[in-house]
Amino acid sequence: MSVALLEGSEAIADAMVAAGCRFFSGYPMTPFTEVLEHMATKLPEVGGTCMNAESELEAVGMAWGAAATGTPSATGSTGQGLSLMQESLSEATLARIPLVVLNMARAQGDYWQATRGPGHGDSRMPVLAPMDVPEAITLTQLAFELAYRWRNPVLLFGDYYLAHTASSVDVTRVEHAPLRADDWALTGATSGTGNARLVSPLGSGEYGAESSYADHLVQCAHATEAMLAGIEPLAETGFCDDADVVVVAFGTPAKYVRAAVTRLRAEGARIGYVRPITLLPFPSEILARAARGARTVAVYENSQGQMVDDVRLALEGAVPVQFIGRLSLDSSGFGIAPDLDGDYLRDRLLDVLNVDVLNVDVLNVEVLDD
Amino acid sequence: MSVALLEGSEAIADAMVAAGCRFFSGYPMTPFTEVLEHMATKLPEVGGTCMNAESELEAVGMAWGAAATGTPSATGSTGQGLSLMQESLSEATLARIPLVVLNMARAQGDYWQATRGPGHGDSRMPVLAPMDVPEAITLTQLAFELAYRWRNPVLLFGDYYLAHTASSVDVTRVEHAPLRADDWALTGATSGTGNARLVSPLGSGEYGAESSYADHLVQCAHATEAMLAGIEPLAETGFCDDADVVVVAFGTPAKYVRAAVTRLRAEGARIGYVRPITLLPFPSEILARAARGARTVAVYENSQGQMVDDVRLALEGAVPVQFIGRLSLDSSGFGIAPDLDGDYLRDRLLDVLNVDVLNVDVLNVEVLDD
Amino acid sequence: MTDRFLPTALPPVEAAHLVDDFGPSLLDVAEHSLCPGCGEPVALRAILEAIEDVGAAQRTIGVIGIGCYTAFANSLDIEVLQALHGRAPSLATGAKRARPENLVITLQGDGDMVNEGLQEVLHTAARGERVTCFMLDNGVFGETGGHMTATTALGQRTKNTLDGRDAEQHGFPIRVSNLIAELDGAAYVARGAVNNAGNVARTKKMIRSALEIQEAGLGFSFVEILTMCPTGWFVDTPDAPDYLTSTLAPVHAPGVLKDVTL
Amino acid sequence: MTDRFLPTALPPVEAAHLVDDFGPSLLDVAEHSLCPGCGEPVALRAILEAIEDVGAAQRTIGVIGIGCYTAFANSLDIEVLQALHGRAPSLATGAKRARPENLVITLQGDGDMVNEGLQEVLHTAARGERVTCFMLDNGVFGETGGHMTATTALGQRTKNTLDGRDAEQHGFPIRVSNLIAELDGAAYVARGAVNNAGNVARTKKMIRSALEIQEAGLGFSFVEILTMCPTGWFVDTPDAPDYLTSTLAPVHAPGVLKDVTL
Amino acid sequence: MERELVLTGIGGQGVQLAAQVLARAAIAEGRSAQMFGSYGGMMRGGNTEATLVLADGPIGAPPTVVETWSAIFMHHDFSEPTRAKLRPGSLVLVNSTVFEGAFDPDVYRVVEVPATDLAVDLGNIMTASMIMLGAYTAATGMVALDSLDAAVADSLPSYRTQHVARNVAAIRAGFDAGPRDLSPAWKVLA
Amino acid sequence: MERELVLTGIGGQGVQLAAQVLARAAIAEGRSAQMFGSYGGMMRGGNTEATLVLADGPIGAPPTVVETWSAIFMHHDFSEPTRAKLRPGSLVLVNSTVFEGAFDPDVYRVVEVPATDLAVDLGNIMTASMIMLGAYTAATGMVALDSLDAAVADSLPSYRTQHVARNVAAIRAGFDAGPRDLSPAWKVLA
Amino acid sequence: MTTVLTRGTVVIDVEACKGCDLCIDACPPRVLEMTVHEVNTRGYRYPRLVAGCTGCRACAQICPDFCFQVYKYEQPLEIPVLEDLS
Amino acid sequence: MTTVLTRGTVVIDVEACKGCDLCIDACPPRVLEMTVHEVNTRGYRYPRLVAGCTGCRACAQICPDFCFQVYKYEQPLEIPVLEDLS
Ligand SMILES: Cc1ncc(C[n+]2csc(CCOP(=O)(O)OP(=O)(O)O)c2C)c(N)n1
Ligand SMILES: Cc1ncc(C[n+]2csc(CCOP(=O)(O)OP(=O)(O)O)c2C)c(N)n1
Ligand code: SF4
Ligand code: SF4
Ligand code: SF4
Ligand code: SF4
Ligand code: SF4
Ligand code: SF4
Ligand SMILES: [Mg+2]
Ligand SMILES: [Mg+2]
Repeated sequence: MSVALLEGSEAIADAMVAAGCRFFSGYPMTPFTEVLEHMATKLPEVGGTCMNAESELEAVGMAWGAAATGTPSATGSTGQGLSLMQESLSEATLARIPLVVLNMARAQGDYWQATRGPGHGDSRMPVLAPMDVPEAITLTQLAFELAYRWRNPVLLFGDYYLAHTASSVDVTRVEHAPLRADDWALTGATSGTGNARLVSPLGSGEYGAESSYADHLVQCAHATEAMLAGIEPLAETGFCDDADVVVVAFGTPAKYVRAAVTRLRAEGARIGYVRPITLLPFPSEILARAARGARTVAVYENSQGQMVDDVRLALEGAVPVQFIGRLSLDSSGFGIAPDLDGDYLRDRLLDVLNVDVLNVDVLNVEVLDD
Repeated sequence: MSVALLEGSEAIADAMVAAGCRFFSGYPMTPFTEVLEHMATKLPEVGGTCMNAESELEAVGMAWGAAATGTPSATGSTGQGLSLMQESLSEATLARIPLVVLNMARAQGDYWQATRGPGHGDSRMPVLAPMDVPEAITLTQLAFELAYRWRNPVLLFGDYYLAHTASSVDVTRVEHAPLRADDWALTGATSGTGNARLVSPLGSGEYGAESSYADHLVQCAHATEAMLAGIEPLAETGFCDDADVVVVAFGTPAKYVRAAVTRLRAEGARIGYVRPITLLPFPSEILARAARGARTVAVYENSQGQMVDDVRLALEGAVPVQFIGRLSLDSSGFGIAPDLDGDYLRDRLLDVLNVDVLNVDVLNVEVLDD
Repeated sequence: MTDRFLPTALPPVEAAHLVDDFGPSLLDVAEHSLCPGCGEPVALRAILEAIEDVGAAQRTIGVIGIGCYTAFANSLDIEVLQALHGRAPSLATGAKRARPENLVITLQGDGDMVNEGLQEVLHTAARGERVTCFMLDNGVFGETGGHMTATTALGQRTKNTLDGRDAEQHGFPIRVSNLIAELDGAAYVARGAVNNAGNVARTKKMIRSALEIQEAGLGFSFVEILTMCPTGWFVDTPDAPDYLTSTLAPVHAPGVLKDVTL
Repeated sequence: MTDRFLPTALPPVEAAHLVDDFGPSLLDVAEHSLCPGCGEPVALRAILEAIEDVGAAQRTIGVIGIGCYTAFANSLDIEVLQALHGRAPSLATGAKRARPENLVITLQGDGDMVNEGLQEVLHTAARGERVTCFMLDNGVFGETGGHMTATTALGQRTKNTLDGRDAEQHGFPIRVSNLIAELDGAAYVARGAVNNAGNVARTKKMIRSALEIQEAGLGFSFVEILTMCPTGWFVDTPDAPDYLTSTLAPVHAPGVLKDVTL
Repeated sequence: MERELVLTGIGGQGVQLAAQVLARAAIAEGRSAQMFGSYGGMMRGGNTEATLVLADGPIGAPPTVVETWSAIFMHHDFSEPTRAKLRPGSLVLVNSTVFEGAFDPDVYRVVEVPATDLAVDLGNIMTASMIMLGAYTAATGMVALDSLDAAVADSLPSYRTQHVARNVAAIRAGFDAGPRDLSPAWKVLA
Repeated sequence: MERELVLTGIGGQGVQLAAQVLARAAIAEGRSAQMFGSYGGMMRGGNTEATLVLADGPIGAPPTVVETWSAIFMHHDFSEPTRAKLRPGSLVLVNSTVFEGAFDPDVYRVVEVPATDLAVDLGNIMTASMIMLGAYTAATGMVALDSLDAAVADSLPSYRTQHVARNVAAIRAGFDAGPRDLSPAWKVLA
Repeated sequence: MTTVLTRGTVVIDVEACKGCDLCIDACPPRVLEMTVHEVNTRGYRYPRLVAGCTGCRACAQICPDFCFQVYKYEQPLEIPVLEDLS
Repeated sequence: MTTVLTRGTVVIDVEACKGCDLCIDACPPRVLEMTVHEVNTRGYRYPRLVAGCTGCRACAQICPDFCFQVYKYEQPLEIPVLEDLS
């Protein structure tokens, strides 16, 4: 491949194909529709199948069915559409289905749906939150690797910005372990052998033939814990070493936070940032280390505050935590945040820094250059 | 009414009727089916309607429709069925529908679904968790009052034990503010007046005719915060004053914990308990106060640990928190916990107390008597 | 040439009486954001006028689905219960059961009713629920960009079937009126269209019959209305009515499919 | 009198050949926990034998819904993809699209298919998906205690219609085979019953035809099978076959409703 | 004061009914009751257990208890969990007709009642649990004998009212067979 | 080094196309590009804005920027948010044919281009944004003029390839009308 | 110069018009004609009326943007028109 | 004393039987009869075979609990039976 200007929705589609995805199903809802359209074009070109499912419930069902045959599969929606899929996603975890799920979210209020969901019970899905298109290409591929390594659905948490920002990217395959399913997937080959396979959320005797549904649930809960302990938490940190104030944000807004923090640094403020990349497992240790010397930790989310709980849990009272975000949407409701495009963010950071005027000497038009 | 031996499912049904509920819809799933059956018998007797809906999605839709006319309404399921309702419940919050929702849960793994749900976005529902049938009668009625006071769905979190334990109860109406809806409910009366009412999750111009969908979402988020700040958090505490160890649990398991703690107290252990009754708003202050002098706080849940996060958030590192629960189910999978019926709980508490043998002098067969 | 044209800015000065007045009176704000040549406002007008005709204007609750027509939720002068995508029939059921004295209708699109919420309307019809459902059928998800729905006719152009829907690749369209007519709870089922004035008049009669069936408590009633979506079909607005005739109507044939009063 | 009875504990000593062997060979464990007189194991046997008959035993993936029949998921000797309640047709769609060379079937009940997941099967049929769906129709949610479903016949006894289903109160039953037959994507639709040996044989033929349609790639195929549920109907087991004949069968008439090969 | 009774048996022995009758009788006398039954599946002869707690005021005990003041063993099958709940001094009633096994009389107050035999004598094997209930009442004075009569009527489904008399007779037979005031339930503090 | 360009105008003026062409030209020259467009609804004449960031390496800027190195104003309607992003020294290109309003030349480097007039002269009013792009290229050297030609072809949908030449001509006309090297984009550190 | 019998007339809200042309084909006597160059403030062409309206309401019923008010004259008018030159 | 032509026979897994009676009505020559007092270990009555089986498989096909194995004799048997006394 070569570098091209791709919107995030197309880059994610290319990355899925590069990762080996050969089945996709979805139902239109902005800004997920954009990815669905690209998959509908790209998958047939590589011998895959894209289904314009009749609803979200059917979309997740189709993806579940394809994934159960060992075909790398994905589905998704916005947070609202994913609400409809909560039963399926929770139970797909119990059925140990490797499935990549996209939340092309509207703003960031689906953090809890992502990290405390899916649905009922103790099921959990790892959650990856890219900040921009190049990172989405990497994380999309990581999502498939994790889904197969742990036989569990994995959520990629994007947004309208990610879907619609065009970037110069070269979608190349990230080398990862092959997506192997030959020891469990349904192909018909074991039918009639006296030992036919079963893929089931109710348990398939894999923890012992006599194991009950209850045993299965308990074993799945342990498998989830092992998975979350086994996945390396990822986060980006910057300027934290001597920071008075550490700002935490994820996804596209984190890129805004990083830009604002970088500028304030250039202006002389002792401010740093932490950007969780895996939301589940949450990078608690990285955060705790980064915030060690800080006077305060500020959390920005484009919601009324959800991740802030994870930040508090990570810090356990060691550093005071304040929430500086709020839900901000333009009239489309798709998730473009007026707060990010004006002074709101910088003003909040100045509030936290507790300064009105910074050392403006260092302020010049070139501060953001290398 | 007079005292009768009622199973929890019937007592809850009676309490709903006493609270004024006149519409109920549901789809069978054990142990929610039990409540549905009683409502199907009782509602027609008072001129109400009970619908055996064709699915959970249709059940919540019917209840939404009835509630929008100002008819006190309820629906529910188990946690799995509620997963299917997540879109509707989240959006019903935005449509400001007063609705009582039952989760007759299987075990306690739906704590996050209850307190971090419903669904997507910043919507939240108050959550009430009775420990037994008499308390369920009170809280069921409180649920209707809260639903109407805040025009928001309210969740009642029960379980198999609650549904199936028969108790001597007298279901009397708890006096509460009338369930008034005349200023917003749809009755047809404003049609054709030039000022017809609108009940909508997309906003109905109530925050200003020109208000956008985005404004509506922001206003709803504020309304949710006001609601959660306005509801008094409820918790029961016992023996905490001089407790070394404070144990936290909710729902039926909390009644087991209380019994175990009471016995250990009688045996001389400095142990107390806190039982959150409102799970959202979580009784953080009550808990923090109760745990002030404790050496450690232990959390028991019949799940892999969810409320434990709220306990940690409440204590902010002031007291170390340990999780002593785990998912425990008998082979039915309905939520009967072998752990509660044997030594598991007491053993864990002894572990936390860090003693092998207590002062057995005080142990005698009458310890639980007055 | 200019003087060929008559003044049309003001009412006539000659003695005359008003026979039709801009928007329907049950619409507070006539202006809307739907596309030029869209059939949905035309169908909406027919529905609103029929509600007045049957004398139910002050007793109506309208449950609205999610599609382009949702834009009218704020400007209708009937009480509106906004449903989620696909869920209108259940909400209507709850509302009607709670208030049997009201006229309860739903307004949904093909995407809303035949894709996301197909089982809602079928269950509601089977129950014989005393509500009336209206489906605006343009064979596309207009609102989200004009993709194929479960009613898209074979050969019909949509955003993802630019060469026309092909059964092998995209499956066959669902004739939802025919399915509903098969259900014993359905008392009235008809399919109309708004692609010309004659069809609008016929459709309005169907709508009136459907509402009367509800008022008489005879069961579930249903009118499917074929509407133009020039945007989703990628045709010019003047061509849309004929495109409807040649593409949608052969699959979804207008007419009364069931009427228990006959 | 005892000597009237012949020994049946062991195979005969006289020269004889086996013509039917306890459970179907695609069932690992014949013992099950379903009620005495239940029709579901009878239907399952017919399905499993037909799969062998068409020579697809080693190519089959069975997608199973949630109901009493789910108890067989663990003991079948065909690969099983266990679905959630109502969702089997979508899983089957995904599996078949991913592996067109497999024979993909679903096994669902009336509660699973006509209540919780009605739109799944209709959309799958409309798409002409090359899968075969089997519905075990007893008109009750057997598994959760025998309540009425969307197929319960008028007059049929269930846990919540002890005096028989009444249309006014509970609505009308859905004849889902008839709905499916109306869809162009459906290539074969039939309704059988297992209330006597003749019907079992006829039903098995239908099942075989449905599977052959799938193998030939002609579209969606479907067989509804009326099964006894003495428990949910509150009738004695010997009376259940006749109860089926007199109650369910008049509404859900057995027969081939559609066959594109004819 | 709370008094626990755990009843165990196999499906069809009337365990749940006995618990209900006692609960209703106690309620009629102004006491609080709490009862939780569990069944091990729907097959004939499966396990069945009921935990009943009676008290003067609100009941603090959870649905099942780890220690019980008294127990009734209708059958040995599946009875192990109930046996584990006994504490020194617990009152133990055993259906001696069918029960295989023994209880240490030095640790428990053991009463053997040939309930199934007595029930067969009375003409209906299904009333064995009522026999035990009568004996239990004799031994504990948990409720007045008369209170049980009304409770029987309340506890049978309407299509079984013809069986009231038979059950009442069984209770009385059991009462006569039981030891009087072996373990008085309420008198200690009364 | 990152260079921001914010383009603002009304629907139909070709704002998004101009941003894409420049982005593709820069990519062809080995630079990184990031572009985010926003539209204010589907009605004719609605607002349209594009934020383009070009850089030598990975782009740190978020999809929209709070300060911009340069801006192109195709129309005054809806242009306020873009104006608010200017910082002292920003390069400002104004479509002087239609733009109402003024920029302080002491604070910004202002270039007025009668783009709509020039476009009409060239025979197609739709190419005004290409005129501006040419002028911008002249003023900044952001990309080589030749790079834009290929980028135009890549950016037009296939059913519009017949318009390539017209757009290329417009770019060149704009280039000729623009001030050479007023605000060199890359030379500072090159 | 002849006259055309005209039983009705319309008021057209040209500012509301989105130029879809539906009224043109709908009008049975074909007395509505779209402008060619003139557009309203939103840039849309719109219909104008020539003599011969019957007051049939077809335009009003089909117009998606509710641009028509229809009147029937109490007495039909005879409106003089220029001879068709073709 | 007469004989009955018997073309086949069955093996019955009486322990698997749940006493539903379905095989009784299904058997065309009606050669299956339920026990009256005898029950299997789970307490269910079960069927027994008298002479005259045709090996038609009806019992096997209808039995929900898969209790039947059906054989056809290579040579039909004539099985002697007691005269029906009625
Ligand atoms: C659960 C859910 N999924 C998807 C959407 C996105 N969505 C909004 S409108 C629409 C299609 C509407 O189609 P139709 O009902 O035919 O109306 P039309 O736009 O054609 O008038 C979709 C898919 C949604 N709002 N909710
Ligand atoms: C989402 C969901 N809702 C409800 C249930 C509970 N449930 C299990 S089986 C069943 C009914 C099954 O009925 P049917 O498919 O007719 O099968 P049958 O039991 O009659 O064989 C129900 C409602 C469930 N498992 N999942
Ligand atoms: S997209 Fe189609 S349905 Fe929607 S407003 Fe435009 S023309 Fe009407
Ligand atoms: S409940 Fe009905 S369907 Fe279920 S096993 Fe029993 S008889 Fe069969
Ligand atoms: S009222 Fe009839 S005749 Fe008059 S302009 Fe309208 S359509 Fe034409
Ligand atoms: S139908 Fe209405 S919107 Fe369309 S051209 Fe005529 S007046 Fe204008
Ligand atoms: S094989 Fe036929 S004849 Fe023989 S016992 Fe079975 S049903 Fe009767
Ligand atoms: S059909 Fe089978 S289970 Fe029923 S009685 Fe006969 S042998 Fe027994
Ligand atoms: Mg549509
Ligand atoms: Mg069933």
